[in-house]
Amino acid sequence: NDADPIPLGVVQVLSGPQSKYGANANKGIELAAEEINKAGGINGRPIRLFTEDTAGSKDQAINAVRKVIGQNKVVLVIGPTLSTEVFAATPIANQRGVPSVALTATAPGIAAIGEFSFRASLPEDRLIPASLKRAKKLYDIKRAAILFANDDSNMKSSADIFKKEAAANGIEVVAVEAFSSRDSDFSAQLTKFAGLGVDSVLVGAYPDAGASILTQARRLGLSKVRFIGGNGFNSPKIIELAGPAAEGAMVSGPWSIAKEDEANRTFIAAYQAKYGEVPDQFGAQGYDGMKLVAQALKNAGATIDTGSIRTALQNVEFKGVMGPFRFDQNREAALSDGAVTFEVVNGAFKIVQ
Amino acid sequence: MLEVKNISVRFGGLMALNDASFQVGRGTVHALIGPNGAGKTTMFNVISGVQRPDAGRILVGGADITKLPLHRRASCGMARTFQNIRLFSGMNVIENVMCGMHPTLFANPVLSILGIGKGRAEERRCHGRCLEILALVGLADVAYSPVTALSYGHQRRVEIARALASDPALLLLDEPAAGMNPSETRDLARLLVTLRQGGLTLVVVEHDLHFVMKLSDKITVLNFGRVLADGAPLAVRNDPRVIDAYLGSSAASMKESA
Amino acid sequence: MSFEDLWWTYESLVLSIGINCLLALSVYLVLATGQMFLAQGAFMAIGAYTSAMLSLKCGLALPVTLVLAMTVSGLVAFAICWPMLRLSGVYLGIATIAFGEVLRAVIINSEPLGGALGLNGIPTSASPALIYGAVLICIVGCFAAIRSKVGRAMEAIRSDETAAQVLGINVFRYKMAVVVVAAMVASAAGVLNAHSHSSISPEDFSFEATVTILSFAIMGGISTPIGAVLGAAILTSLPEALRGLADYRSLINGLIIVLVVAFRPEGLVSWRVPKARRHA
Amino acid sequence: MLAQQLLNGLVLGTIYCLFSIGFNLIFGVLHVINLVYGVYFAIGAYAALVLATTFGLPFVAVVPAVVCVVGLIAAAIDWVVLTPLKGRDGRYLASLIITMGAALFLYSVLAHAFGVEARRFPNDFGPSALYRFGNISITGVQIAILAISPLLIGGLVYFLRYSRWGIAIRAAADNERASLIVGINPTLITLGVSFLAAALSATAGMLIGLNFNAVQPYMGEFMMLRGFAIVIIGGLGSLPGAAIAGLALGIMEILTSAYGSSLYREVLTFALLLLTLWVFPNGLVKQINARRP
Amino acid sequence: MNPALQIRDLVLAYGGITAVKGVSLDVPAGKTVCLVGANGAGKTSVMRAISGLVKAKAGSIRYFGDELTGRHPAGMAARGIAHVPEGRETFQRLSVEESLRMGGFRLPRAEFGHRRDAMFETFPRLKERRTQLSGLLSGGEQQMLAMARALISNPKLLLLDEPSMGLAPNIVDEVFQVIADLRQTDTTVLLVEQNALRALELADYAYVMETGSIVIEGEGRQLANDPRITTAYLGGEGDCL
Ligand SMILES: Nc1ncnc2c1ncn2[C@@H]1O[C@H](COP(=O)(O)OP(=O)(O)OP(=O)(O)O)[C@@H](O)[C@H]1O
Ligand SMILES: Nc1ncnc2c1ncn2[C@@H]1O[C@H](COP(=O)(O)OP(=O)(O)OP(=O)(O)O)[C@@H](O)[C@H]1O
Ligand SMILES: [Mg+2]
Ligand SMILES: [Mg+2]
Repeated sequence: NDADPIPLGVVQVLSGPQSKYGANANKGIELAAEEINKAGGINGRPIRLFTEDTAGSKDQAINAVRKVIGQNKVVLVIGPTLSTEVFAATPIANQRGVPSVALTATAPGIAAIGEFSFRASLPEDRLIPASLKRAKKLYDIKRAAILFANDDSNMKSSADIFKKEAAANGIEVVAVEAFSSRDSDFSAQLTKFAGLGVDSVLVGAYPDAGASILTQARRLGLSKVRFIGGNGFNSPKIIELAGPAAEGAMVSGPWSIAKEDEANRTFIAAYQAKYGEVPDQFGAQGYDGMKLVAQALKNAGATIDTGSIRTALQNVEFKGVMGPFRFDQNREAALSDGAVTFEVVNGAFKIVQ
Repeated sequence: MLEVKNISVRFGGLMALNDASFQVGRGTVHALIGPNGAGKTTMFNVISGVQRPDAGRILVGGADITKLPLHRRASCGMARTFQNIRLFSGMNVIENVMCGMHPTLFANPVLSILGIGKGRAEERRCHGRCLEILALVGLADVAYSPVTALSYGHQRRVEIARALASDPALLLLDEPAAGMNPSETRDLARLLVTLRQGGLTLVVVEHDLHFVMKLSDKITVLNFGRVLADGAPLAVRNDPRVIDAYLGSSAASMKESA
Repeated sequence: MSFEDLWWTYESLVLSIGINCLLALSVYLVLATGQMFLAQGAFMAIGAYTSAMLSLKCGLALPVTLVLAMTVSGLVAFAICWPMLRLSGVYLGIATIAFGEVLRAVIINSEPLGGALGLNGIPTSASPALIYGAVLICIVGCFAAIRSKVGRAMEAIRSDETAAQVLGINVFRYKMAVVVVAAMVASAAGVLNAHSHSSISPEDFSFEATVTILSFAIMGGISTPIGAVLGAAILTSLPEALRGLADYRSLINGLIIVLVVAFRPEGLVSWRVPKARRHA
Repeated sequence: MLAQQLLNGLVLGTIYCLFSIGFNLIFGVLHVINLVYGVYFAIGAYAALVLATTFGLPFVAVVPAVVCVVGLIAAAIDWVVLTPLKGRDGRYLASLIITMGAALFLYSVLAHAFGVEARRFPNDFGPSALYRFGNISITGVQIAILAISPLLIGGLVYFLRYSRWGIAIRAAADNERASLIVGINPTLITLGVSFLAAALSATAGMLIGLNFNAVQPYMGEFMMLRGFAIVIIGGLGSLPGAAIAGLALGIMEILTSAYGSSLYREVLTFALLLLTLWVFPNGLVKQINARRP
Repeated sequence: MNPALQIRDLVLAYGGITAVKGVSLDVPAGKTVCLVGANGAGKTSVMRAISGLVKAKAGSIRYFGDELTGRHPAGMAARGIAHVPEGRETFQRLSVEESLRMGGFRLPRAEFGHRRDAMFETFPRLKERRTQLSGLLSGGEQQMLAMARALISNPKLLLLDEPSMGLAPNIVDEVFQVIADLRQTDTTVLLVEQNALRALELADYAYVMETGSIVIEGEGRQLANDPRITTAYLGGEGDCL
C-alpha cells in the first residue's frame, strides 16, 4: 500500500554499560525520524522505526537483527552500535539481502562484510591524520607517546593508526602503553611518559577514561604535554568531566558542537529542546545517519525494496550536519570535506585550522 | 597382621603420637583405649593413611604401607569407620554402602556407564551384596532412606556397613558403640564376634569398657601419644597406671561386673 | 508470520540455546564432583579459536576441526590438571577464572588471532542437528554415568573427599577424567559457537561469560543434567522473551534470577537421580 | 621517577586494600560471594555525589552520612538476597548467582536513576588540594586514602579477633546451628556484616570516585575481579593477608607498567594469582584448616 | 511443684515422617529428668524442639509457664536454656577459649573469666588445649567443650543429649558428678543418655521413649530395676556376649 509506513530497523545498545554510545545515537535517530515524518515522510509515506536493544552483547545483536527483519519485515537496518556487534550481526542481514548501515562502528573491515553492509561513520584513518597534521603544524610536536585501551577493538585500531600516521608525519613515538577499559588508574603510564619527556600523548580512549587520563596527567605534572585523542575523545563529556585539565586537548571528528553552520545550529537546538541536553558525536551520527537513509529512500522512488534501497544508498548524495556525504565504491563513508580538528580552549571545543 | 612401628605424629608443639608401637595378630580383636586426646584416632588416621606420620612405619601382612596412597589401602583389604560420622550426606543408605564396595568393582568404567555386559552384572551383584550387609547390621528396612534422615545410632551402623562392604581383612572401628544403648551394643558385639570367626582382624577404639573387656583378645593403652600398657584384658585392667590415667573410679565397678 | 520467517527469526536463539546447554552440562559435570572448575570460558575460547583458525587458514571442514579442537582442549585440560587440582573449593574456582583471564589477555595481544577485534567470516556450518545431537549425547552420557558406580564415586568425592579416598576411590583420577571431559564439552560448545555466529572475539570468553554459564547450571539445579539444561534454555531465552520491556529488560531479568534462586535455592529441578538401581 | 611510581603504587595498593577488606569480610568470613559488593561501591560514590551536589554538604558530613546510608541499604538488600540461602550447602555458588541477579537489577536501577555516563564531584569538594614535594605530587584525597585505610584495616582486624561480637561473627559463619544454640542470631550477624562491609565498600567508592573524579554505575566492576584475586592471594578470611596482597598487587601493577609493558598489566593480577597459588595453595596467609583429615 | 518444663502432646515431623507422636512430659524445677530409648526413638528430636531447632507440628512446650513453640531458637539462651546437642556442634574455627566466650556471650567480661576458670577446673584437658581450634580437638575433647560451653552460662534449664558420648570412663565419672552436683542447685536438667543405668540411678524421674511415644515413666531408681527396661535397654545383666 502506498500510504503504509516504511518499516526500518534500529538496533543499538540501549542498556548496560555501553548504552552511553547507543542511547545517544538512538536519540539522534529518533529526532531525525520525527522531523522526517513531520515533513511528510518519504514520498508521502511515513517511516516507522522498529527499535531493538542489544545490551552490548553479540548474541543479542544477532537476535535483534533477526527479529526486525524476520518479524517486522524492515527494509533496512540502522546499526548495530559496536564494531564487534556489527561483525556478528551484519552477516545475518546480508544473508537476507537487507541493507544495513552502521553509524558508529569505526573498526576496519566493517563495510567489507558483504554487499549490503554500509558504514556511514568516518573510519579513524580519515580522522587521525588530520589531527596529527594540524598538531604538528601548530605546536611542532616531535616526541609522542601512545596510550590506548587494548581490550577494545575501536581503541586498538585507533592506536594502530596513530602509530602509522605519527611515522608519516615525522613524529617519533617513544612509548606505546595500554590499559584495560575497566581501569581507572593511569598514573604509572603517565609518570613514565613524564620521565621520557614526551611533548604529546596520542590517546585511544572513550570520554570517561579520557577525562581521567587528562586529570591525572595534569596532577602528575604533564601540564605542557598536548593530548591528542582519537574518535572516542570527541565528546563534550571530556570537558565536563576533566574540567580545566581538558584545556589544550585536541581531537578530530566528522562533527563538533563547535561547528558554526546553519544546519548544525538547528540540529543542536532541536536536540536540546527534545532531550534537555546537548548532543555528542553519537547523537549527531544518529541524526545524520537517519537523514541519510531517508534521502536514499526518497531517491529509491516508489518501488521500495531492499535491492533498490541498496542501489540508492550506493549512489546517495547527502548534506547533513557533518557536511556533505556519500558512500564510496566499498560502501565506506566518503565525507568530501573530511575531518575537522578541534582544541579545547576555555572549556569549549574550538575549531582549529 | 598389622604392625605399628615407632609411630610419631606432631601437631605444632603437641606430640599426638610419640614413638608408639604395637602388633595385631591375624583374626584377633585388638582394642585401642586411652584417655581423651591420647592419640587413638590419630593412630587410626596414620594406619589408614589419612595422616602422614612424622616417623615410624606401618606394616600390613608384612608389607610396608607407610607411603602407600590412601585409596590403594582399601585394595590391600583395609577399611575403617570414623569417630565423627562421615557419611555421604546426599545419598541414601544403600548408595553409601555401595560406595564402600567400590574397590571390589573391577569392570571397565565404560561398561558400567553403559550398563552392559560385565558392568551390568557387577552392578547387580553389588546391589544384592549391600542389601545383605544392611540386613546384617539391622538396617534392611531403611535401605532407601536418605542417610540424613537417620538417627545418630543408625548412622553409626551405616558407617560400619559401608566399611564392611569392601570385604576387608582388617577393619578399624573408631568408637562403634558410641550412641548405642547397652542392648544395641550387645548386638553389635555379637556381630563383631561373628565377623572375627569369619577370619576378619579387628582393631577397635572404644570407651565402653564392658564391650572392650568382653570382646577383645588384646588391649593397647595409649596415653599422651605413648603406649602405656599392652597386653591381655585382665592384666591391663588391673594395671594401676591405667586405672590412674583412664579408668578412674569405674575400675572398681568393672571388677564387680567381671 | 510464516513458519519460515519464524524459524529464521529465532534460528540463532535456538542454536545458542543448544550451545549453552552444552556449556551448562560441562559445568554440571565438574560440580558433580564438587570441583569449582570454572574455566569453561577459557576452553570455549580454545575450541573456538582453534577451530576458527583451522577453517579460515587451512580450510578444514567442521567435523575435522571439531575433533581437533576437542583434542587440543583435552590435552590442555590434562596438562593444567596437575597444578590445578591441588587446589580446592573457591581457590580452584578463582584460579581457573584466572587461567581464563590470562588466556584472554594473550589472545587480546596476539595479532594473528585478531586481537581485541577477534576473527570474522568464520563459515557458519554448524547445523541445528549437529548441535542438538551433541546435546543429546551429552545428556544421555551424563545420566548413564551418574547412575553407575562412576556416578556414586563422583558424588562421594563431592560429599567427602577423604572418606571417598579411604573407601578406595582414586579421587585424583576421577577428578582429572571429569575435568578433561568437561573441558572437551566446553570446547565443543566453543567450536559450535564460532561456526554458528561467524565471528568470535576475546570478550565472548570473559569472566562474565563464565559466570553466566555457571548461572545456567545453578539456576536450573545441579542435582540432575536436566536442571542444567533447563537453566541454560531459560536464561538464554529470557532476554529475548523480555524484549517488550525495553530498557527495563535487564532490571526484570535480574529480578527473575533473584526470585528463582531465593525461592528455589537448589535450582528449578531438584530431584536427584538414584545411584543404585533397584533390582527386583 | 621511581619515587613517584612507588607513590602511585602505594596509593593504588591502598585503594585495593580498602576495597578488599570489606569484600573479604563477606567472602572470606561469611563464605558468601557477593557480587553486589561492587554495586555498593558505586552507590557509595553516588550517595556522596548527591549529598555534595543536591544538599551541598561538606566532605566531613558526607563521609559518615554515606557510611550509614549505604550500610543500611546494603543490609536491606542482603537480607532479601542472602537470607534465603541460609543453612544451604553450596552457598558459594548459589550466592554467586543470586547476587549476580541482584547486581544486574541494581545496576539497572542506578543507570535509570543517574544515567550511564560518568559524573563528577564539584571542583572544590573534599580535600582536593595538590601538593608537590620536589618531583613528587600527591593530592589531598590520596593522603586521605593513605591515612584512612590502615586505621580501618587495623581496627577491623582487632575487632574480629578480640571483641565478643567479632568472635560472634566468625561463630555464626562457622556453625549456624551452634550459634543459635548459644543465642546468637546468624541472620542479625549477617546483616551487621553486610552493613560493615558495605560501609567499607562505599567509603572506598567515594574516595576512589573523588580520586579519579568520575562516578559511574559500573565503576565497581573493575574492582571486583581484582577484589577476588586479592582475597584469594592473601588467603580467604585473612584480613592481614588481603592487606598485604592488595598492597603488593598495586605496587607491582604500577611497576610493571612503568618498567615493563602495560600491555599485560591486567594479566599481571591473574598471573600473580596463579603463581601464588602454585606455591601456596591456600594463599599467602593460610587459614589453619580447622577440619581434621 | 512448679514445672520448669511442661510438654503436652508434642508432635514433630521431618517432611512426611512423624518422628514424635504426641509426647507429654514434665520436668519439675530444680530436678533431673532422664529420657531413654532405642536408636531412632525420637529423644534428640524432643530436645531439639525445646531449643527451637525443629518446629513443633502440634502440641505445646511451656517453660515456666511461657510458651516456647514458635519462638526463635536464638532467644532460648537468653531465657536460660542451654543445650549440649547431639553430635557436639562445636565451632570448628573458633579456639576453645573463644568457643567458651560464645557460650557465655551474655556474661560480663569479669564474670566470664571466673566461669571459664571453673570450667577449666572441671575439664583440665580443655585448659591444656585452650588456644587450639575446636575442630582439631579429639572427639572426647569436643564433647567436653560442648558440655563446658553449655555449663558456663549458668543455665536454668540444661538439655543434655548424650553428654557422655565418646568420653573416657574417668571423664564420664566427672560428667555424672557435675550432673549430680547440679541437683543440689536449682538448675533443671533434662538428660538423654545411652548409659541408661547410671542415668536412671541419678535421675529424679525418667521417661522411656519408643518410636516417637512415651511408653513407660516413673521414678529413676524404680525404673532402673524394672525388668521391662533391663531386658530391652540395659542389655540384660550387663553380659554382652
Ligand atoms: N590436626 C590436628 N592439629 C592439631 N592437633 C591435633 C590434630 N589432630 C589431633 N590433634 C590433637 O591430638 C590429640 C590426639 O587426638 P586424637 O583424636 O587422636 O585423640 P583420641 O585418642 O582419639 O581421643 P578421643 O578418645 O577423645 O577420641 C588431641 O589432643 C588433639 O587435640
Ligand atoms: N533430619 C531428619 N530428617 C528426617 N528424619 C529424621 C531427621 N532426624 C531424625 N529423623 C527421624 O526421626 C526419628 C527420631 O530421630 P531422633 O534423632 O530423635 O532419635 P534418637 O532417639 O535421638 O536416636 P539416637 O539414639 O540414635 O540418637 C528417627 O526415625 C529418624 O529417622
Ligand atoms: Mg578419637
Ligand atoms: Mg539422638
